[in-house]
Amino acid sequence: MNEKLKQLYQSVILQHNNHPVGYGKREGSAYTLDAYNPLCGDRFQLFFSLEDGRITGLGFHGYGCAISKAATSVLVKHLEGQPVQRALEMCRAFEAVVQPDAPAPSATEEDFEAFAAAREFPGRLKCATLSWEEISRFLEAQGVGG
Amino acid sequence: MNEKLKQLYQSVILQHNNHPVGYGKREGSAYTLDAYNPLCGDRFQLFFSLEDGRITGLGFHGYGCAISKAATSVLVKHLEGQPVQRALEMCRAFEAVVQPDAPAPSATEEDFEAFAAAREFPGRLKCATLSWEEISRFLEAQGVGG
Amino acid sequence: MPGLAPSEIRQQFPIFSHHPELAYLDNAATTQKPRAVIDGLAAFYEKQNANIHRGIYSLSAQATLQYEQVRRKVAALIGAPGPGSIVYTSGATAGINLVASSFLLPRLRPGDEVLISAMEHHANLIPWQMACRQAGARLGVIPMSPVGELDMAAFRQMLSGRVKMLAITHLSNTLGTINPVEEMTALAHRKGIPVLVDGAQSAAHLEIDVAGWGVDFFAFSGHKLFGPTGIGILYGRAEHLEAMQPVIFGGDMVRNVTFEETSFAAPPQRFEAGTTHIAGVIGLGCAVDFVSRLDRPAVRARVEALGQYARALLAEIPGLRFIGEARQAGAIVSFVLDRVHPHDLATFLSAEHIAVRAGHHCTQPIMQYYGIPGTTRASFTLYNTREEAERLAAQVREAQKFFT
Amino acid sequence: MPGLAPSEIRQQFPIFSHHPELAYLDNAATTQKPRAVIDGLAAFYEKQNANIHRGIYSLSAQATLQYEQVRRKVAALIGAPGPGSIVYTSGATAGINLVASSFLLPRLRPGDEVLISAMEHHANLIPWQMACRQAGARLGVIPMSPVGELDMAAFRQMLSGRVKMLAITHLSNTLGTINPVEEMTALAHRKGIPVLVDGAQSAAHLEIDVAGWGVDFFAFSGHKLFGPTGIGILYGRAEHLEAMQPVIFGGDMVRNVTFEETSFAAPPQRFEAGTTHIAGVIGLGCAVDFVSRLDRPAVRARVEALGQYARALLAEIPGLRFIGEARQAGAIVSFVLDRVHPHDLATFLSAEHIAVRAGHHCTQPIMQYYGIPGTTRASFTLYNTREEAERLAAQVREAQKFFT
Ligand SMILES: Cc1ncc(COP(=O)(O)O)c(C=O)c1O
Ligand SMILES: Cc1ncc(COP(=O)(O)O)c(C=O)c1O
Repeated sequence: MNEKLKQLYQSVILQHNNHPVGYGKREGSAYTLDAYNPLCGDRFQLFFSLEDGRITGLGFHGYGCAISKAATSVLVKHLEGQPVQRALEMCRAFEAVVQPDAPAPSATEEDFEAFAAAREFPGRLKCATLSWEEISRFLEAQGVGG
Repeated sequence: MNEKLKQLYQSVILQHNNHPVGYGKREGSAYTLDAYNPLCGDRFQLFFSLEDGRITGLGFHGYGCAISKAATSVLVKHLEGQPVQRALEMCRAFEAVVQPDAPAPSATEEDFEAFAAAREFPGRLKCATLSWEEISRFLEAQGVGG
Repeated sequence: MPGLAPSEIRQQFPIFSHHPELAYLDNAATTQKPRAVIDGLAAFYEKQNANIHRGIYSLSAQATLQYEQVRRKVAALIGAPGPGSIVYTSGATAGINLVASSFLLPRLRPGDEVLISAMEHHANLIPWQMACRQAGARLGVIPMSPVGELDMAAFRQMLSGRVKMLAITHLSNTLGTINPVEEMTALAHRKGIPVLVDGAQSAAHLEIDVAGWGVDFFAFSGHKLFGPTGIGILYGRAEHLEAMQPVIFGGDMVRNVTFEETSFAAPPQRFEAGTTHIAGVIGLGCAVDFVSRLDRPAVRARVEALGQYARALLAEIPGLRFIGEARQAGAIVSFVLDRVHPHDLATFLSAEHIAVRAGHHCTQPIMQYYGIPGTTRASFTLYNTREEAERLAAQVREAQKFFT
Repeated sequence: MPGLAPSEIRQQFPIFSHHPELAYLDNAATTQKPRAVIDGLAAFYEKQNANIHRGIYSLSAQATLQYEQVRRKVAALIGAPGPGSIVYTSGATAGINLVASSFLLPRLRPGDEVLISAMEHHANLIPWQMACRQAGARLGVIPMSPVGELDMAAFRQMLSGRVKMLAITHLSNTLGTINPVEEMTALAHRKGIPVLVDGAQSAAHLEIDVAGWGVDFFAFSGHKLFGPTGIGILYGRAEHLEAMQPVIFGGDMVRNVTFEETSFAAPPQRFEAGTTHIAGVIGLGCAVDFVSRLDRPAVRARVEALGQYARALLAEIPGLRFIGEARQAGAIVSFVLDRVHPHDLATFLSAEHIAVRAGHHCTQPIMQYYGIPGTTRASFTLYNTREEAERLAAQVREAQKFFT
């Protein structure tokens, strides 16, 4: 197996995949988002509430590849407890790391950097961004509403 | 203008085009066939009757290019007075002259030979065969019926 | 300005090395292909060929990126807001049909009206006629004057509350007329009428600005824009595409499928069922690159001047009558010649290596209007020369001598 | 026997010179193109490019002849009675949609039934589902066994008088199953039920004899038969095509057009509105020539043996489970691997220059049946080798080590 791929997977992804943050079904969340990629069948549910404009009780459940699962785990780790505005910024920061068109990321969360390797595998981009796009859509709508 | 084309037009076609045989509308014909090529707008009506199994009173009217008009004029000249079976044979002989797939024509009517040049201009094939195909369809149906 | 001189442009088209004598004046039917398009297609098949969207391996991922990139190029070319409003079709015909059956038909009621013009190509006529028939609606036809210009006064009057669609050609393939689509769109929009512009002839030659004009739909074909056959574009405003249901069903346009029901993907994928013409998209991208590198207004000016030059030469031939003499016109010259049938003339010209088209040009109603069965049509584009226009005129004279 | 050895065949595909390491095992998605097809396309664009049918000048006349000649070649390949029953489409998906909306829908009544099978590609499922929905008819699904074979006893029972259509895949793109279409056609015909066979996967690999089997329709795509993208074939029995109304309207498919009404041309032109994918047809002709020159039964035997070999190697990997193990099967091998997601596996294999596909393969109902989100699929064809099968198996083992 070549180095790029090793890099992509090993640093962070297999870790998060095997030990995901906040994994499990949750009852009583105010919001449940369905992050679904019909092209590959991967599907995660994101559970959370909003309290005083902050994301709380964030967790996820579902099925997906190592990349999508790890990306969702990283999402949970980084967005839990964040105010909506800050969370949106992090969504954009994550996106900037994985989008091949985007300028090379300046310093961001170390967890994010691992996904920079996804740039080399455009077929997997969607895996990395699946849950992030879903929650970012939600957060944007919040911004507009409030 | 090149020689092939000269050959195609001059020997017989321009003659017949300028002095068509049996040209004019006819009243009281038993049959009127509509030979129409929607791709180019050319349209001839063929008028005739059948008497004792022979084509009689054959004539035509309409609008078309020099080739289609000449081919129709040649049709009138050669099929008038012919029994159905013989007329069908002549339709096939004519077709054999103009079809590029067909074996090179053996001796046939001299008038037909002129249209052999149409083989070089497949775009014009339909012009040569327009009226011939129409009447041959009619004659075949006669054969089946009787 | 790179490659503006016709000789420079001409060198980029291999067909003219293979047929050095060829005066190709049938560009309204299809254009020739520059080396960059032919090589781009071959390179795709040789080096990158793979199916898209669902592929993870590198070839497929690369093909997908390139394929989606072409939407951006096309959007830039026609002034569309973004790639999401660019639907790949098999050609202008398919695009217009999609709008007629998926956008218009569901909102068309008995007594409604659809407006087209007297100079429409069958592709921008029959789909509307069929939709009207199915819905019990009426097809209104904006009349034109004998020189082939739309009657704008009549048009204004026809814009009633009943009209549910205006579909109009930008550049007539038979008459050469350029219609004031921006103005017509503004007038139609005042009454809330959506507008489709048939850009089959204009996309290669005129500046297109779909967002600036505010048109609702714009359809064209790659093969008339120096691109491959089998590929076309339908631009549609995002809210329309969003509201439209697909009419062709298959892979890659769905979200969820069970035996009981199916939910569809978002536009533009929703309208791109099955394996699309991937190589055609790549080739179209090369064609868009090719035209985008040119100084388009300068090319347009030169080509239209060439059309005028051809008209001036032909006008001197006795017994020759132009069909279509609009003041605003592209380089499409249709004419009839006394006592010489268009097909005989075209055969004669072909023997002299001049390719023109003869017939009704898929505009039978125009023929009916002028009471003629067909015309001979010479259509010019960026690789054509004044010398070709001169050869055309000279050989039309020869043909006249020969046949009469 | 010309070119039967894989190495000889492989040399004819330029992609492998550009990517010498590439093990291309995604042939069910699309096949690579032989030199003859790529060159044939380029030669058309470089030397012969012109629009067809309405053209009198030599280029156009030649293009028209060649274009029509390809119908004969295709007819010969699939055992069709003649060129008149060969309709050019943009692909298998378009062909199936045409039959569903133009042949079936007008004769479908509330309470009627359409039969498909449990293993259909979305392209041979959604069009029928939509037709049923529109007509108030029912979609019946012939069940399959866990190994992926159709339940023929159930099928016989489902053939009631209510069934108005049977649409069945010849070779499953996910399971590899080859269905007994000849037998199924005979059974359906006894009840007067018309049959469409989806030949997307089989046209390249199995002997096709549409007239011998008596099927009513047969649809496939050029791009899976070593030909260009954007072109496909719908074979239809003459009397059916005769009775069908077109669904796409435009130039070249009409007889007479006025603003009031339109009459249509005879089949197959009736279904080929507008400028078709002329170059695609020419390229498809080259592809048909390519496969026709091979000893097809021998190639089939070799390719199927290769599929069996791959299965045998993969079967030794612990935790690997095949999806689809029919006794009659083509060289399509789908599987799942415990604790390794198909996408991760495909990415891993891609890094090793092995191209396989991962996902639902446009057969979501098959995934639902097996309760899996997707499979990894390796599909083999005439240029694949035993060495590639070995590399596949070895790297699947490596991936398993890496991920678990
Ligand atoms: C069994 C089957 N049917 C239909 C199709 C659709 O073919 P296309 O996408 O070329 O229209 C495919 C290919 O994906 C297939 O495998
Ligand atoms: C004005 C116009 N509209 C529509 C079309 C249809 O284009 P296509 O045949 O490429 O679908 C044409 C081309 O023939 C045209 O000239």
